Amino acid sequence: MKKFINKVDDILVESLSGFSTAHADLVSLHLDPAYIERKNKASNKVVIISGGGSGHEPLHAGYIGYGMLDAACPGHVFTSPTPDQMLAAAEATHANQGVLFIVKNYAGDVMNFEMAAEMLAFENATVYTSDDCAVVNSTYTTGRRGVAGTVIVEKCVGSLAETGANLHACKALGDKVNQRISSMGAALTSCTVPAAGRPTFDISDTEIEMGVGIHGEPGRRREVMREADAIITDCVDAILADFQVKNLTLEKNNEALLLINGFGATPLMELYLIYNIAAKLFKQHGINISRSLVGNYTTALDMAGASVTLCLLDDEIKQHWDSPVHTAALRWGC
Amino acid sequence: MKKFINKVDDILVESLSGFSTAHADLVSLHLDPAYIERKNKASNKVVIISGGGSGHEPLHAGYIGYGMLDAACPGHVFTSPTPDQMLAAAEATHANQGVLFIVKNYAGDVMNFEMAAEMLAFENATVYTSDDCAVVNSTYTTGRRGVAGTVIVEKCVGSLAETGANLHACKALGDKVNQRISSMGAALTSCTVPAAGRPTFDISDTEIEMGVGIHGEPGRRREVMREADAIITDCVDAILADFQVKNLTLEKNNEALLLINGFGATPLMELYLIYNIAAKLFKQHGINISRSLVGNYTTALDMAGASVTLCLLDDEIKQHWDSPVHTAALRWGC
Amino acid sequence: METAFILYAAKEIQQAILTNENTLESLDRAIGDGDHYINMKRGANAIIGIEAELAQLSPEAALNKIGLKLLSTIGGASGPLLASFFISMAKQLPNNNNDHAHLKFVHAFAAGVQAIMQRGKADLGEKTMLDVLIPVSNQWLLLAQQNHDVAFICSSLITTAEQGMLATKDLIASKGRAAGLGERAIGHIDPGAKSCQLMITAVCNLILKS
Amino acid sequence: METAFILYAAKEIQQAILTNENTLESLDRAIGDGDHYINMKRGANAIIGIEAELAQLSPEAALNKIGLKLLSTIGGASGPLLASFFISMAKQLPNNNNDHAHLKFVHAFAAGVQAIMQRGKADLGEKTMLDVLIPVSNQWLLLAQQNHDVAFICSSLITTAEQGMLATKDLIASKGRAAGLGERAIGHIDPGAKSCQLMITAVCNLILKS
Ligand SMILES: Nc1ncnc2c1ncn2[C@@H]1O[C@H](COP(=O)(O)OP(=O)(O)O)[C@@H](O)[C@H]1O
Ligand SMILES: Nc1ncnc2c1ncn2[C@@H]1O[C@H](COP(=O)(O)OP(=O)(O)O)[C@@H](O)[C@H]1O
Ligand SMILES: [Mg+2]
Ligand SMILES: [Mg+2]
Ligand SMILES: [Mg+2]
Ligand SMILES: [Mg+2]
Repeated sequence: MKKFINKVDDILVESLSGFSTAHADLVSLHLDPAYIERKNKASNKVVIISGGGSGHEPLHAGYIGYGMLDAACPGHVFTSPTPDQMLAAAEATHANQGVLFIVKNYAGDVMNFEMAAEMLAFENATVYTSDDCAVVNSTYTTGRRGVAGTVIVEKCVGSLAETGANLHACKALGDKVNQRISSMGAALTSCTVPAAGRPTFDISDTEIEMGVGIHGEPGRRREVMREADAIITDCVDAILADFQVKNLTLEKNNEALLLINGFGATPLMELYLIYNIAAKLFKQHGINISRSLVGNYTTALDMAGASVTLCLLDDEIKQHWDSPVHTAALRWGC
Repeated sequence: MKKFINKVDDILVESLSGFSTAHADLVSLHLDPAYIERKNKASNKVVIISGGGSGHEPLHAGYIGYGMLDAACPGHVFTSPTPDQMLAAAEATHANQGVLFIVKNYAGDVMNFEMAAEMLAFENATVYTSDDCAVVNSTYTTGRRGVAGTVIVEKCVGSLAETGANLHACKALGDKVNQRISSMGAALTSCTVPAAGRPTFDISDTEIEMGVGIHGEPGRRREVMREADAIITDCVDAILADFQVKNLTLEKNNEALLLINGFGATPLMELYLIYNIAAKLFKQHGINISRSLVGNYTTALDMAGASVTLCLLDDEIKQHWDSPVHTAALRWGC
Repeated sequence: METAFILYAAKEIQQAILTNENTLESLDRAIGDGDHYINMKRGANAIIGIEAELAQLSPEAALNKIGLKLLSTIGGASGPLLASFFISMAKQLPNNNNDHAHLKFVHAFAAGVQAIMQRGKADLGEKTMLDVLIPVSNQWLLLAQQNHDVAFICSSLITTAEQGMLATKDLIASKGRAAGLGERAIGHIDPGAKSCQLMITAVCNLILKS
Repeated sequence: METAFILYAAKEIQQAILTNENTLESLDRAIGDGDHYINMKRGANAIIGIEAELAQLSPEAALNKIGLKLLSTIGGASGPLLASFFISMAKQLPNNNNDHAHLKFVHAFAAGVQAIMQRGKADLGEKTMLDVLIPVSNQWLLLAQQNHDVAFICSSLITTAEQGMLATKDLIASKGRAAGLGERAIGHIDPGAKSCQLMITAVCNLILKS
């Protein structure tokens, strides 16, 4: 394992320190318990807090700022944060309108945020993101995983909160947006958790993992490496099938947002090539890709791979996607 | 080699198509010869054109837009573009005030842009970027290489051109900014050029290449892998020494821009950890880091590694760095 | 049960975790995200780190403190589950005053397991730590009610824990990270079941030795 | 020199490049960026691709067209250099009408090499393609002026090219991408020198065969 690190135990604090110094205009860092807090926040709004295991940067701290998150709670690498972090973040940022947690749907994250929510003294609600259609919902599963679509949920809910909307409305929008997103990804290589020091999974030079999770969890199946057209066609088909299962009919001229997300080690050149394929395929299905995002937005450390995310838009979602946002990793309109 | 590609020969066109579709509001793509052109450009301004081998995305096409470039000419992967591309781009974008080429100082880029400049019918000038201090200027070298600092030059010159400044002024600012930048990088792994199909260089699990170029060219020396503190200290020392050689005294309270650039496969988490180290070291030398940029801005395909870039600011440079910019990869203020 | 015993047990548990790094890590790499060993180690070390403080407390206060410490230290899925276990155990311990000491402890253990079931919304057969904890809890209550001696109970629970742990191998997971795997989870022991078996065995052996 | 000969030569050059993929790629991987083979292949294939068109042209028009095609096809450092070579050669060819055909061609070649020197601001001993081209150009002029027969000249130039190519091995580079390497470039043959040697050898062998 070769990484730019000093001691494995210090990675998180050193990286967070770098982040908060580089973006001192936007955020400030607190330790013991660790959370990153937005600067210049409104005094009267629903506070939006997210968090999760580290290693998915820029998720979540990179999305703190005007129009998106008010705080983020970073856990150890790929390990959900602990409730004391959420409590401290909520108490520090609370602005008289309650707290909305945005939580990726993993047992660990769910339970830690749940315990925080139970202990929290003021009004709160939670949106669980579960856009990963690699995990088929069945009698066997507690539920799908939250992956890159989380960024879209955070953007839209953050935008609504900025307008002064109440907790109930923010929660409702978050649930709605989440419901309208499907994602499917593929890994070409494993990631290496620094504390483990070796790749999370073994994969040969001729294999890919279809439907991999953003922690390197195994996905739908191990496959022989194929050309990009074939891999991305499978991702798009999985997403289209998922929309059917969800009873969300993708009708002609439906507008959609297409997000191509890199897992950390895949060059932008390949991500745009993937975008080219996915956009064409969706268009062939009559879907009007009117918003796009291509880049490393929800990563898995140093994993090579990418995911395709489609979000079915409506006027409300479009408005909140387009509205000004000023964070370290997403910025427009201001 | 596992990459998201179809046929090796089609990568460039497919990726550029994806890029121009995803950013159709900002750019349009032309093929044979290939160049990407800005939409909504002023009718009367110095046109800023850059270009170079592909594989460094988002450089250069990602910097086309208001406040930065008017066109970019993408060569094959790691191969400079050909003069016909520059001529076509210049003719398409020319806006009555001449053309400024921004060219990274490599023999191939220099000669191809030079031939284009000689053939061009209207007024033009060229800024060569040469911020890489890994290559020590000596009797042996034709000159230093242009690396991540190129982004800073493009941003500042693009900003000035937007104000209606003339060609001479734009060229002068570009030269000045370039002179005030030094960069130094290290590679942990090689990159793999798709057409070659195998890593450009061999490097063991315990080695790094200090001063590597953004094409995987060998750097100053092959070294044993060390902790991040030690590697980054060497980078910072090389930059400080370079400023001395350039007779640019870094005085107390000098403001500077610190750019930590990832080569493509290094996670953001590590880049911020590097930022943390570099910022502390520069501060110890009395330098006031007042502007920061951390991310993959000048990549080398799928190489793991990063570079440290310091740009000594003055009021003029600061103003042009801060001014609004709206491109695919860099956006603020609008 | 005395606080001193809790501290001895904590040390044994720490040892059991640390000496099984490879096993725990491999299991979570196979059907999870590879961090279960790191999580458990972080938790165990944190408890040993507050040993002196714990030593001053009553058994129930110590157990509660352990729960809270684990809650703010481990994270992941195992953190809130193990924390709930100790916090509920601490809450239960002062009750059942009619029972003799051993039975009180059995009931407290059962309350802890109940808390895990509630927090994780899981039951037997879902390929989790509960596949060790539920059988052990049931078996312990049974043997204690039958007034078996402690040595017999400990040996028996070691076997129960091992059987529960091994049984997870053939299961499809319906809770936790492995739930996404479907059939692919078959053939792998659940990491949380393994760590629970290790901890139970460590404590039972401690009792057997003393 | 007839256009038909230029086309034969182009075919031989293409073969020489394609059969030396490993050599050219390895050399540029060692002290450059690994694309020299790809660049040369792209150039050679492009010329063969316009064969029919070239066949209609006069020798100088064909050489000029080859130069322009290489200019818009190869890119990198070798593109403008080789393009300059052919464009200048084409420009020179109609001159020196007093010379016999062979000498005219020698002068045209020399003009091509001069153009490379100007474009690349380089000279002998800088570890570039010029370490093959300059000695070959000089030697050729000398032998032609001494009226040696074509077979002798070709054999001799093959040797000169090989020596020039091998000589780059011990040099430090002061031009091109390898210039950043300092001492580390020593021990490696320059890729551009190698491809020029291959091309010269291919053309000389073609003449020797016919
Ligand atoms: N809902 C649940 N109920 C009971 N145990 C669970 C549940 N979810 C996960 N677990 C246990 O947690 C273990 C994983 O713990 P750990 O690796 O530390 O956390 P994470 O899965 O968040 O990485 C699993 O092996 C399983 O035994
Ligand atoms: N200034 C120069 N003058 C002459 N030849 C040069 C010069 N710079 C580079 N070369 C030649 O070009 C070769 C490299 O070509 P190539 O790999 O195709 O381009 P690039 O270096 O741009 O990748 C070198 O091996 C060298 O022979
Ligand atoms: Mg985990
Ligand atoms: Mg090249
Ligand atoms: Mg785990
Ligand atoms: Mg090359």
